[in-house]
Amino acid sequence: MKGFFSSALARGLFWQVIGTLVGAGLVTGIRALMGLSATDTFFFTEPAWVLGGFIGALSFLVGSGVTGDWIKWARGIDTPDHHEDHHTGWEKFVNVSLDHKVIGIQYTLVALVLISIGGLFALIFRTELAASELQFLTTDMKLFGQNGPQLYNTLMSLHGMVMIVSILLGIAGIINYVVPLLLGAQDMAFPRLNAFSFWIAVPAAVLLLSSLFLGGFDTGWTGYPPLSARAPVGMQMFFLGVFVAGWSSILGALNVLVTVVRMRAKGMTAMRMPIFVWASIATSLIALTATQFIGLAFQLVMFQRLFGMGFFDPAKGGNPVLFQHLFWFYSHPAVYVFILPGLGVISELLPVFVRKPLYGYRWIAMSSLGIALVGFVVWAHHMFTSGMNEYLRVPFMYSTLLVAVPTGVKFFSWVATLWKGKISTPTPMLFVLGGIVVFLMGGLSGPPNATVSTDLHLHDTYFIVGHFHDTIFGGFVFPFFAAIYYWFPKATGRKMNETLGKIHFWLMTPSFFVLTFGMMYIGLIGMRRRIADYDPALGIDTAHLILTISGFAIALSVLIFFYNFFVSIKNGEKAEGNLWNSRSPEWQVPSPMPVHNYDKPFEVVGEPYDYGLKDAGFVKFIEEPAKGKH
Amino acid sequence: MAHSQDKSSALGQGVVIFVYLTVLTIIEYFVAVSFNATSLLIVVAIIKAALVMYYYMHIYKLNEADHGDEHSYAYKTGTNRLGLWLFLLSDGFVFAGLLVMRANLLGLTRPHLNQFLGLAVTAVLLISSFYMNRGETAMKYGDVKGFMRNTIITFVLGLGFLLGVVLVEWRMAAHEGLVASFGNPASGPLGGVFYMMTGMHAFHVFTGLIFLAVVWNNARKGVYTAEQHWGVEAAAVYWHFVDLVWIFFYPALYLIGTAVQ
Amino acid sequence: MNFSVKRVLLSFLLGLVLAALTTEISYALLKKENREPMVVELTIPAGTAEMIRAGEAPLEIPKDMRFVVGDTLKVINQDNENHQLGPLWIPANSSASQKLETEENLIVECTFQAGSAMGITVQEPVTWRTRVSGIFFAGFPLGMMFAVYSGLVGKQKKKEEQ
Amino acid sequence: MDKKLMWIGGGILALVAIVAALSIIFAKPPSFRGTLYGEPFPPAAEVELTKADGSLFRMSEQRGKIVLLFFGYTSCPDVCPTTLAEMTKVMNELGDASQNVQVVFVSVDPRRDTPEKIQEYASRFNSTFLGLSGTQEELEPIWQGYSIFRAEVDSDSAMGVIIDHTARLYLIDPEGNLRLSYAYATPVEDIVHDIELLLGK
Repeated sequence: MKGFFSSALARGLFWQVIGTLVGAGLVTGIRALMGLSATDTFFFTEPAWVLGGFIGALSFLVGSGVTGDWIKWARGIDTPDHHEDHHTGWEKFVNVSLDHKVIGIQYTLVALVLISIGGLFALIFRTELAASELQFLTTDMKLFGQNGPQLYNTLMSLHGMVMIVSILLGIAGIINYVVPLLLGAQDMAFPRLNAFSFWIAVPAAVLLLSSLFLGGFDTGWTGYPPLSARAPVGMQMFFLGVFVAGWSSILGALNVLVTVVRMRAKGMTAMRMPIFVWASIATSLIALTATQFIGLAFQLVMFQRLFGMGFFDPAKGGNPVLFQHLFWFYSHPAVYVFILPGLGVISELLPVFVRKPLYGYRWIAMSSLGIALVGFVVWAHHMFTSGMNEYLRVPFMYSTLLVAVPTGVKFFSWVATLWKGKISTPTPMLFVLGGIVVFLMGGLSGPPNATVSTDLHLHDTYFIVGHFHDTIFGGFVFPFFAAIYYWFPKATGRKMNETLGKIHFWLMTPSFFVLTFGMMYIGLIGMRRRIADYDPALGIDTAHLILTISGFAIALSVLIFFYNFFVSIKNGEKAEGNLWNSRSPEWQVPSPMPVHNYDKPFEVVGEPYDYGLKDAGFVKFIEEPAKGKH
Repeated sequence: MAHSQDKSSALGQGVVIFVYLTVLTIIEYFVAVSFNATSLLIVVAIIKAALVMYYYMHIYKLNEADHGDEHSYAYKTGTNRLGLWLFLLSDGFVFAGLLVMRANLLGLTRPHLNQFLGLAVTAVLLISSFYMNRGETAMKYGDVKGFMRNTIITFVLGLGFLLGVVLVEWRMAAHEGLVASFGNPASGPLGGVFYMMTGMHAFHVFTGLIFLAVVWNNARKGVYTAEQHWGVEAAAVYWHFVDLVWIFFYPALYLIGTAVQ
Repeated sequence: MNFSVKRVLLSFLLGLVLAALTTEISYALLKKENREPMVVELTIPAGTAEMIRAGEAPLEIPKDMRFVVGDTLKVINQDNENHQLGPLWIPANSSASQKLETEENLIVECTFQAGSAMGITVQEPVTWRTRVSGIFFAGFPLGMMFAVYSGLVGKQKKKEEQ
Repeated sequence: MDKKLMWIGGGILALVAIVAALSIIFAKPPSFRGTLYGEPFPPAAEVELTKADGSLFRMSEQRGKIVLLFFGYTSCPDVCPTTLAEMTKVMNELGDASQNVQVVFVSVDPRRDTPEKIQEYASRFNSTFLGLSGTQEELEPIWQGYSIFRAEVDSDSAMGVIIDHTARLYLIDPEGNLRLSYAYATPVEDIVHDIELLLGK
């Protein structure tokens, strides 16, 4: 453990604490001078916590050394382009590395940590919901300055946002690891920015989770004012955590876009890029531009709480519906940011296990772009009941239903790819097929929420909860597991255990269907979202009990995955070659992947997915060591 | 548009563009004071933005074909330039969000501000943009001394703008009842919108000043040459971007709509 | 993928036209409720005051009225007594008009209605700006969809020609 | 100076000129914001009371000046002082145009408001303001003429009897006709806008 305490992560966390204390101390001192109250229920006052949290996040970054090179550049000192990682083994992942493969794994590890924390919150409040009446989150219970139902609200809200941040880190993990390999590049366009984007997510996660200990908040992950303008201090930490995490998403997207535009292999034209690269472009387009709006919406509520600027306070002439417009302008495209990489993984892996070309490659590529671009103009379908301009609800219904078209194109091409294929089902393929079916359930339960007349009844019921759990599991969780099982050998040179993988799949998928269909069922009966308790007369106690059991079953299957994941790193079955015999360039070199990816750059000579056609190679390595792509 | 002119005609072009921008700003000011034409103010702002983006920020360099050797400085500069412009696009969305907020909360009303001070700070920022262009053009032709002189002038004018807004403007606005917490509800969110928009812009001016200082210091140490001066171009384009934002914020806060107490 | 600007503009045009068709037709059908602001006239016939005092309800005056923000309510008082409708005060034999600026839904004091009260509802208007933004919100994504996919259809033909 | 820039400069000026012309043509004529009385304008009911200095005030003699008339009483807790304060703001906003605007404050409480007391109360806000009172018989027809509703409510507070009364503001044009009326708490800008529009004509 000695290596941990000298690692960048430890130094960063240490400096985050110092920075928070310094920032909070500064504000407390100034408040004392101005004769304002210096302390509050959670020792520091709210403004002190906000500035402290902000300076703490910045201190983490400087303390961890990830901004070291930039500071040198500002002082006019040039730095070598390639940092040789002088850490080995697990220490590599707790220190600053510029290698996109290490950063990809770091992203994935933090995503898995956050998905477990978010899942744990879900299990807690799922246990409470197992039966009507409050069992253990009762009103006279007290924890972190919150009673039972308040704690329920905080856990429910944090379950939402922690899972969302874990998804953003999860897709960043896959994209960062795989895209440079698919393009034939040595690394991302801006390696230091890539490391910065990862390391900024760690203090953001700390800030986000600290809201639980600072009085929590009860607004759900959306943080609507006027309720969010009156919630405890924890609300500010939630806003700050999401605000900082947003930077990671923006800068990561920028890096991906520049890498794809500037660093493709010779001969890789737009229509010969692997399909996952198209999905990464589409997702980055949204993340680069729309994320600012959630940052701005949260910043406005923070300033309303800190300085009394009444943006969303009707008494001061503000307009709460404006917050919803700003918030959803990001948050709906954000759900397309979550699923596009997952759908890209499905399209990438399907041909490998079906030994057949991907049907309609160009149509799938354009559909990713279609989903991303149309996704920008649909946000108001979250606000049909919010009193927005009634006439405009119908055009938003049209644009929302329109998004089903590119999604449909993807489905038809998957089915056509599967048609008459020689289908083999190792674990990655199981998760791909599982992802397709689950995403189909999500897709089918979407349109009833898009049409105004039905949405007025379904809004804020468990039907919506069932819908988006289907789309998020189908669009991210299943493909995320598929990607890990598929590229694990490329990263470690060892295979994850097949039987454990199959147990994980066959335990998770059925219980997941029970969970989401159960949610939709009780939603139609009248179960509302975000409530700690429900009316026994609804008669859905047994349904809730079944949901809780399936929730625990999913948790168990994920534990099995973790066991399989960590055990296989050291003593998984050796798998150094092209074990899925994929045509993709990264599998043409032995695993684990060398630090500088391709010693000899390759040239694209064929179509990426011509499986089954004899001697139609996709890539050919250029023998004479021409200038490597840097 | 011949980009490979000699130095004097490049500087001359900077002057012409500055004259166009000044004339348009004067038109903008008198139009708003005499009769209320929101659409005209928006058109003038867009024209000024297009001029700055094409001539001062030379956006056309984005698709200059430099697919030569991947390790060359030129290719890396091309990659950096694309990265910078994507960052400016994403930062632009923040300011677009602020304009949406202003439109939604204030509609056709605006805070009651001192028009003379508004025009003064706008002029200062425009002139600083002009000297930034001269500085960057000087560096493009290897005149490091010329670059450093012009950058100092840009820095001083930029600092003047920052102090003008934060110290003078905010204090005068506070006296005229535009306090951030606007005690009486009747005054509506004027204070919040005003302080948030000018505050976010002032923060970007502040980071622009730091950027200029760092680049000036590196130039002093001889880091940049006529062929390799990406840092200078980055600082210049970022500074013009900050001016570009003010080209939209100035009418939105000072000119469009009728002043409300 | 031939990224010709002409094809993209055509796609957006087609998208906006189709959206305009759908939204305008539905607007034409729903014209009664959501409409442009206009001048709404209300006449108080002579002798209404006596009728009210005698306890009868004047027939032509509606129990409650529905307006749109931006409407101008013009009350013409042909009675030879002053009348009042909420904030509006109309002296005898003259007319008064008031622009309704805010959305509201209230019961106001009314001297020329039985029970001396009248319901006034002012709802959001559907101005040409709302309709144009409706067309944009429906048409822009549709046009985007055509633009994204039309690139593929076109290329198919060129590919056969090679 | 290369020719292309000249063309661009010319193009910009042309575009600005066209948009300016269009916005002038389609500029919406300004409309009144208060309750507007239609043609033929109802003549303002006569107000005839003796002023604090003994001279006689007649509404019909105020030709050539805009009169802002409203009703209240000196011990009024909130409506009257707020309206008077707003009238002061109106006069400041109008600047030199305020010479041909006369604010008249008529009492609804003849028992306690003597002409001297109400005039002193009004001039505390602005020296040009006119406070008028009189006997019950003199005030009765004036209240009737402007449909002023008044009801005495005895509250136990120190102010003694509270009088609920209509808080409408009447605007009478220089020809003595009733042109506009405003509900209580109409924003000052609207009143100033209407007066400037009326004077501007």
